Amino acid sequence: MSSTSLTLGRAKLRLPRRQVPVLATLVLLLVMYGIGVSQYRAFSNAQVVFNVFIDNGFLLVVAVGMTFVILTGGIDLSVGSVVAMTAMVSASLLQQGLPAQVVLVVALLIGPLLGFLMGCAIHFFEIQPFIVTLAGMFFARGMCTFISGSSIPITDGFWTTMSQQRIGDPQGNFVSISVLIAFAVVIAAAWTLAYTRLGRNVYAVGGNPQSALLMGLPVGRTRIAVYTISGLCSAIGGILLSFYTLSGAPLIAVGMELDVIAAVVIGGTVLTGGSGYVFGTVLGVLALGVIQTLITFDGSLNSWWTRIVIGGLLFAFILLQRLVGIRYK
Amino acid sequence: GNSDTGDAGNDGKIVLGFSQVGAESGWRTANTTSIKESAAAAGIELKFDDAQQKQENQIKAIRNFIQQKVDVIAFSPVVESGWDTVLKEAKDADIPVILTDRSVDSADKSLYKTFIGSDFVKEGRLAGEWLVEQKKGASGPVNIVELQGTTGSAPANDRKKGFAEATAANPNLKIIASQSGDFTRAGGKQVMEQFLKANPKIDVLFAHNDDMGLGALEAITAAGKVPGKDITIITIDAVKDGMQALADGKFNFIAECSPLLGPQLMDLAKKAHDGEQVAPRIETEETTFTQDQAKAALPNRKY
Amino acid sequence: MTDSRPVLTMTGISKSFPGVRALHDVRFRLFPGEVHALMGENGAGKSTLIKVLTGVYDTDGGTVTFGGTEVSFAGPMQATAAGVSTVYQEVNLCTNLSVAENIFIGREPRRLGAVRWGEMRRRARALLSRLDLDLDVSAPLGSYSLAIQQMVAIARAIDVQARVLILDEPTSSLDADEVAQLFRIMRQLRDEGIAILFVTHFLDQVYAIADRITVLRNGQLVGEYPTAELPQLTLVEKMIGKELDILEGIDEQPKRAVAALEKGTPLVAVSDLGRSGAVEPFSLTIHAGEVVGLAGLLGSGRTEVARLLFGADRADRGEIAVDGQPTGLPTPSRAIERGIGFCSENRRAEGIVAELSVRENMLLAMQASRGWLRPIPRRRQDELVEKYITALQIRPADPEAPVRNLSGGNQQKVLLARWLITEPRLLILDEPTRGIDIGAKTELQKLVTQLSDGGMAVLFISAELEEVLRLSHKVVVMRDRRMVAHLANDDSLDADRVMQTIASGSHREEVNR
Amino acid sequence: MTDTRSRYRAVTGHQLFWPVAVLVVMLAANTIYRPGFLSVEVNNGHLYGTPIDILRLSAPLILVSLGMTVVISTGGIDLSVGSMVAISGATACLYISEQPDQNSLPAVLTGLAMGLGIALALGAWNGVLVAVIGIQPIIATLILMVAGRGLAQLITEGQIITINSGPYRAIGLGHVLTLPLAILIALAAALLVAAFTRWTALGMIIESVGGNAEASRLAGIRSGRVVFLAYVLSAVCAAVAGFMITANVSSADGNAAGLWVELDAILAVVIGGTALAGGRFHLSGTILGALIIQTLTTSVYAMNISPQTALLFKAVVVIAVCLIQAPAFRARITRQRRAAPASPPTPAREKEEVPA
Ligand SMILES: Nc1ncnc2c1ncn2[C@@H]1O[C@H](COP(=O)(O)OP(=O)(O)OP(=O)(O)O)[C@@H](O)[C@H]1O
Ligand SMILES: Nc1ncnc2c1ncn2[C@@H]1O[C@H](COP(=O)(O)OP(=O)(O)OP(=O)(O)O)[C@@H](O)[C@H]1O
Ligand SMILES: [Mg+2]
Ligand SMILES: [Mg+2]
Repeated sequence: MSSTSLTLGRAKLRLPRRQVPVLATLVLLLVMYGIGVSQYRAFSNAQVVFNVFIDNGFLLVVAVGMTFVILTGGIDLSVGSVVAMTAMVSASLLQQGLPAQVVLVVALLIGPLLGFLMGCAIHFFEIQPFIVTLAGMFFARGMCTFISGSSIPITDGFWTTMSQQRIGDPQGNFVSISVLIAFAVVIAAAWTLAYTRLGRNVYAVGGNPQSALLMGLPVGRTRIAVYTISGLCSAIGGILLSFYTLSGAPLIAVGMELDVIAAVVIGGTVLTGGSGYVFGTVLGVLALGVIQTLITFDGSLNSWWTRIVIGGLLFAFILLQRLVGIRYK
Repeated sequence: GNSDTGDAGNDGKIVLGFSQVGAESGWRTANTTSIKESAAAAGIELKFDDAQQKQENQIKAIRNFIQQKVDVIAFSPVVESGWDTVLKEAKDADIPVILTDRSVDSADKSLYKTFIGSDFVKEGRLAGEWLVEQKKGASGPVNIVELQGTTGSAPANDRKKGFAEATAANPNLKIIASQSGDFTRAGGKQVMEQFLKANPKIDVLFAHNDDMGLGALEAITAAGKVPGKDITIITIDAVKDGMQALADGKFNFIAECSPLLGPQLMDLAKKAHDGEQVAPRIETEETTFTQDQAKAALPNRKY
Repeated sequence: MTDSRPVLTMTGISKSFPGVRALHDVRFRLFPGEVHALMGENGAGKSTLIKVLTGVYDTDGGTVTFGGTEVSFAGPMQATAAGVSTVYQEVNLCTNLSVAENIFIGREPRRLGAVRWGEMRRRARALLSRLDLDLDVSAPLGSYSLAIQQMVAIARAIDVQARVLILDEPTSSLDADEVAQLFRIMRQLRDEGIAILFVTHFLDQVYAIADRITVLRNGQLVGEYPTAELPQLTLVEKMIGKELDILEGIDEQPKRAVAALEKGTPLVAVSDLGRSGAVEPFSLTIHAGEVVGLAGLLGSGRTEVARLLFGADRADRGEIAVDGQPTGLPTPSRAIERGIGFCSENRRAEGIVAELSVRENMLLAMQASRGWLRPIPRRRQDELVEKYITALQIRPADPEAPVRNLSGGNQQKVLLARWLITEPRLLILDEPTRGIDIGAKTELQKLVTQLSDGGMAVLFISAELEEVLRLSHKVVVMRDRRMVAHLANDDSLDADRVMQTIASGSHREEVNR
Repeated sequence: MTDTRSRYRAVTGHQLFWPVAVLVVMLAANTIYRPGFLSVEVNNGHLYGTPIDILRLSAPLILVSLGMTVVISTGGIDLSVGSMVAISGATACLYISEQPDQNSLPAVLTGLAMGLGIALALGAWNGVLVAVIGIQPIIATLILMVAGRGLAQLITEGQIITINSGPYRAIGLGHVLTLPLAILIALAAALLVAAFTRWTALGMIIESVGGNAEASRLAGIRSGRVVFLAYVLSAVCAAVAGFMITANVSSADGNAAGLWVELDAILAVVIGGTALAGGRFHLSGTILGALIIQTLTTSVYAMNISPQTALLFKAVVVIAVCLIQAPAFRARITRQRRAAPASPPTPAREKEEVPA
C-alpha cells in the first residue's frame, strides 16, 4: 500500500511535537532564571536553586499526585487540606508522645484512605470529582481545626533531624532530606506512569473513559487508584511540610490546591486529561518557585504589587509557552 | 552603619529584610506603612516581602534574605510554631533576627534577638477586665456574644483566651454564643444578624477586631436596637473607623493594638546590627480607649 | 458450523431504555467456526444486543450461556477475560495513546511489572502487517484517519486469544482492499474454530462471508437462516418488513450525464489549494447541480480535500472562487455563509453534540448561520425537524430525545438533516452512507440525485466505489494525497478503470481542470 | 396505582426535585432546632427574619453563580470572579467616597458605571485569553484571580474604604415592596440571563460549544465569540455582586470581599445540575444551589455550631447533598431495598453511558 508509507513519513515529523510544550517550559524557565541572575546580586548562588527545591519539595510531591488525577480528567481540591490535616495529625500524635514510626504510619494512611473514599464516591455514585473533593477539602480542613484551634509544635527527635539535617557540599550549599524524598516520589511516579499498566490506564481513562471501558480496561479501579495516589502524595507532602515547619497549624496550606493545579497545568498537562508528564509538573513547580524567588529578591514590592507582579509573570510565562507551542504546531 | 558585614548594602547602609504577613486588614497595611516610612527616615535599606498570609512563603522569604546576606532579618510570624529550622540557618549565617507583632514558640531563645509587639492575650484580658469592672454591680446574668477572628489564627485564639480568663472573675458574665466572623465586616454582620435572632437578650458584644464590630453595628441597628446602649460593644485594634464609632457612642470600649512599631523596629535593627545588647521582649506602647478618650484622641489618629 | 453445540446462546433477551424498547425476547445462537451476520435496519437493536452480551448494558430479562455455563458479564473487562473479543460500533479507542498501545493496552507485554515498550511496538508492527498496514506504531492514534483507526481496532480484537469475536460494523469506513484483507483474516480465524459475530449493512459482504444470518426488526427476532437459503431480496424484506424492490431500484440507476452541467461559471472553483503535510495543491471546479465523486484508497487524502474546501483545516496556499468571485481562504462559518455544507465522516467527534436533542442537533448549522440573536421560531423548528425525521425515517421519531441515545445509523441521518436544512448550494458529504441501512441508503442516494437535479452541487466521498460511480457526474481520483485524475462519468467509466487509474496514478483523460 | 407511581416518578425525576428537597430538609432541621427560624415579621415597613437574611445574603452568590453557570456550560471555568467582586466594589466605593455629596444619585451611578466598566474590561481580558489565545480557562482566569486581588488592594491602598451613601447602600440593604432589593436584583439578573439565553439561540449555542467544541465549529458556530461573551457576562455578574457585597457593609475591603466566592459559585453550579465538563446548563438549579449554600452558612450561625467544628459540619452536609443528588446513589439505595426480599441473582445496575 503506497499511501501508508507516506503516513509514516508524516507521523515521524510529528513525533517531537509532543515534547514541545515541555521543552518550551524548560526554556522559559531557564530564561526566567537568567533574568534573575542578571538583575539581582546573589541570585546566581547555587543555594538559591537548592532553596527553590527545599522550599517547594512538599508542593512538588503533592503536584505529582495531582498530575495523576488530572491525567484521568479529574481534579482533586482536597490536597491542601489533606496536607494540613496530615501535619496536624502528626503533630498532635507526637505531642501525645507516640513514637515517630507509629505516627508516620498513621499519618501516611489517613490521606490515601480519604482519597480512596473520594475515588469510590466518584466512581460508584458518579458524582463529579469537583464536588466530592470539595467536600473532602472541607472535611480535612474541618479535622484540622477540630484537632486543635492553634498550632502544635513538634519537638520529636526524628522530625527535628529530618528537618535540620543538611546534605551538602563543602561550599556550604545544601539540600534537605525532604528534597531527596520529593525526588524519589517524582521518579517513582514517572516510572509508574510510563511503565506500569496502572500508568497507561491513567492515560487511557483520561483520553476517553467510555472507550477505555469498552476496551475492557479497569476504569473504576484506575479512577479510585488515582485519588488514592493523590491522597498518598498529599500525605507525604503533609509529612514533608511538617518536617519543613516542625509544627502542625490548622490554617497552613490554605489555597495550596490552586498552586498545585496551576503547577500541573503550567507543566503542560491538559485539564481535560489524557496528556501530560510528571517532568512537566516538576517544571511547573519550579516556575512558580522561581517567580516567587524573583519577587523576594526584588524586595521593593508592597503587598498588592506582589500579587499583581505574580499574576503578570504567570501571564507572561503562559503566553510565551502558548506562543511557542503554536509556532511548532 | 558598617560596611564590613553588609554585603548586599552597597553604600554602607544597613539592609533590613522584612517579611510581612500580608495585607489582610487596614491594621496590617498601617503596620507596613509605618515600617516603610521609618526605614526611609532611619536610612535603612528595606527589603520588603509579602507572604500573603502563608507561613511557607515567609520561610521562603527568610531563606532568600539569607542568600542575599541582608544585615538584619525581621518578620511578623503568621503562626507561632515552626520556625526553628530556618532561624537556625539565619543564625548560622550570623544574621540577627527580630520578631515583630507576634512571638514564636522556639525553645531555643538564642535563635532570635528580640521580639517587639503587642500581646494578644493581654488585649483580650484588658477588654475583659474593663467589662468586669463595668458589670461589677450587675445582679442578673450578663449575656455576652463573641465574634471571633479567623478560626485557628493566633490573634483569635489569644484574644479569646485573654477575654475568657478575665471574665471568669465574675460568674454572672456568660458567653452565650461565639462564632467566627473572619475578622471582616461582612462576616461580623452576618453572624451578628443570626445572634440577634437566636438570642432575645444580648447585653454585650465582644468582637476580636474593630471591623467585625463595625459590621455587627449594622446588624444591631437593623434589628432595631441601639448599639452602645442596648448592647455594650467591646472591640480590639482601634483603627480609625473603630475610634470614630467609639467617639460616636456606638462602641463602648476598645483595647488598642498598635501597628505603629516602625520606629522602634528600626532602632532595634540598628542596635542588633551593631551587636548591642537588647531586651528579649519589648512591648509596643499600647493603651485602651473609652468613649471620652476616643473623642480626645481621634483628631490625631494616623490610621 | 460443524459443531452442533453453540458456543454462545442468548435467550429471551429484553432491554428497554426510557421510552424505547430496544430488544424484546430476542434469541441468538453462535456456533464455533462460523461467521454469523446480525442484520437489521438502523435502530433494530443490533448494537444493543452486543452490548447486553458483553455486559455494557444490563438486561431486563433473558439468559446468556457461554461455553455451556450461564454467564452475566459485569462489563467488557470480564467479557474479554472470558474470551469474548469485541469491536464496538464507532471506533472506541483512545486517540491520545499511540497505535501500539491502543492495540495492547490492558495486556501489554511486561517484565517484572514494567511495560516492555520495544516488544510492544514490535508485536504491534507484526500484527498490523497481518492486516497489510505499515504504520508508525508510536504515533498517536488520533493522527490517523478514521478508517485506519478502525483497522487498529480490528487488530486489537483479533490479537486476543478469543473464542468469540464480535465485529459491529467494522467495514463501514473501509475500502474494498481492506475489506478483503479483513475477510481473509476472518476466514482464517473461523477455520481455527473461532465464532464470529459480524454486523454490517453491506449485503454483498454478508453473502461473501457469512454462514448464517440472524435478522432483527424493531428489537424483535425475525429469524435465523443459513445464508445459502436466504436470497438477498428475501433478506431485505425480512429486515424492513415489507416487500420492496429496493435492490432493483439501486442497480438500475442510469449513468448521469455530465456535459450539460459544465457550462457557465462554476459554482466553486478551486485553484492550487493545499496544505503542506496534508494534501498536495489541487484544482477543482464544481458546477451547480453537479455531483463530484472523490475516489481513492484509504488514507489517500479525500477527507483532507473536503476539509480544506470547507475550511475545517486551514489551507496554506491556493484560492477559492465562488460564483467566479475570489473569496478568501474559508473558515467553516465563512464557508457556510457561501452556501457550503460539510458532513464529516467522524460523526462522534466532529458531528453530533451528544447531550443535545435531535431537534437541536438538526438545527445547529442553520442557527449558527443566522447568528444567535435570531432564533428560529419554534413553529418553523418543529416543521423542519418533523419534515426530516419523516423524510429520513429517523427512529425514534422523537425530536426531544438526546441524540446520544440514537443508534449509530440514526445519528448519521440526524447529521445529514442538519445540513439539508441549511439548503446549501454545495454539500460535501464525507462517507454519508457510513453505517446506515440499505433502505436508508437507497433513500439517501435518491435524495442526492434529487438535490442535484434541483441545482445543488454535491461533493461525494464514499469508500464504496460503486456508490460513487452511480451518483457522480464526474469522478476525481486521489492517490497519495494528490489529485491524480478528473474522469467524466460516461458509459466508458467503470470501477475497474477507476481502480486502474488509482493504481497507475496516471493523469490521462483529465476533464476541465 | 400506576398513575400515582408515574406521577411520583415525574416529580422525583425532575431535575430540580432533589435540590429543593435538600433545601427543605435543611430549613426543617433549623426549625426543629429553633422553632422561630422561619418566622418573618414586619419591622420598619419591611420584612425581617432569618429567611429574609438568607435571601438577601444569597443574592451576590446567585449573581456570581449565574455567570459561572454560563462559563462552565461552555466548558470553561472562571476563578477570577472573587477578585472581580473585590475590584468592582472597590472602584465604585473609591469613587463615591471621593465625592463631596455621597448621597447624590449621579455620583453613585457614575461609581457603578466605573465598577462595571472595569469588570467589563477584565472580563474581556479573560475572554481573550481563553477564546483567542487559547489558554486553558482554569489557568487563564487564575492569572486574574491572583493579580486581581492585588488590583483591588491597589485601588483601596490596602485600607477599608468606608462610604456613607444612601443610594449605594440600597443596593445591598434596600427594600422594595417589603422585600430586600438585593434578591430582586439577583432574580432580575437571573431572568435576564434566562431570557438572553433561552429566548435567543445563545443558550443552545453555548451548550453546543460546551458539549462538543469541534462539532460546533464545523457546524459554523464561531465559538470564540460565544466563549468570550460568557466570560464578559461572568465578570459583569461578579461586578454587580461586588456592589451588593460592599453595599451590605457600606465599605470596600479589597482583601476580604468575595474571598473564595469562586468555590462557592462553582459548588452552586454543580449542585444545580450543570456538569463541570460543559454542555447543558440549568439556571434555576444554580439559584437553588446558591440558596442551599447560604442556608448552610446561616445554619452554622443559627445553630451556633462551634467554629472549630463548623467546617466538619459543612463537609458532612455537602457530602450528603451530593449523595442524595446522585442518581447512581439513589438507584443503589432503592434497588437494595427492593432487592432484599426478592433477591435476584444479579441486581440490575445502571452503567456508564456509552454512545451507540
Ligand atoms: N443508551 C440508550 N438510551 C436510550 N435509547 C437507546 C440507547 N442506546 C440505544 N438506544 C435505542 O435502542 C434502539 C436500538 O439501537 P441500536 O444501537 O442497538 O441499533 P442498531 O441496530 O445497532 O442500529 P445501527 O445499524 O444504526 O447501528 C434504538 O432505537 C436506539 O435509539
Ligand atoms: N485529523 C487529522 N489529523 C492529522 N492527520 C490526519 C487527520 N485525519 C487524517 N489524517 C491523516 O491524513 C491521511 C489522509 O486521510 P484522509 O482522511 O484524508 O483519507 P481519506 O482518503 O479520506 O481516507 P479514509 O477517510 O478512507 O481513511 C490519513 O491517513 C491520516 O494519516
Ligand atoms: Mg449499531
Ligand atoms: Mg475519509
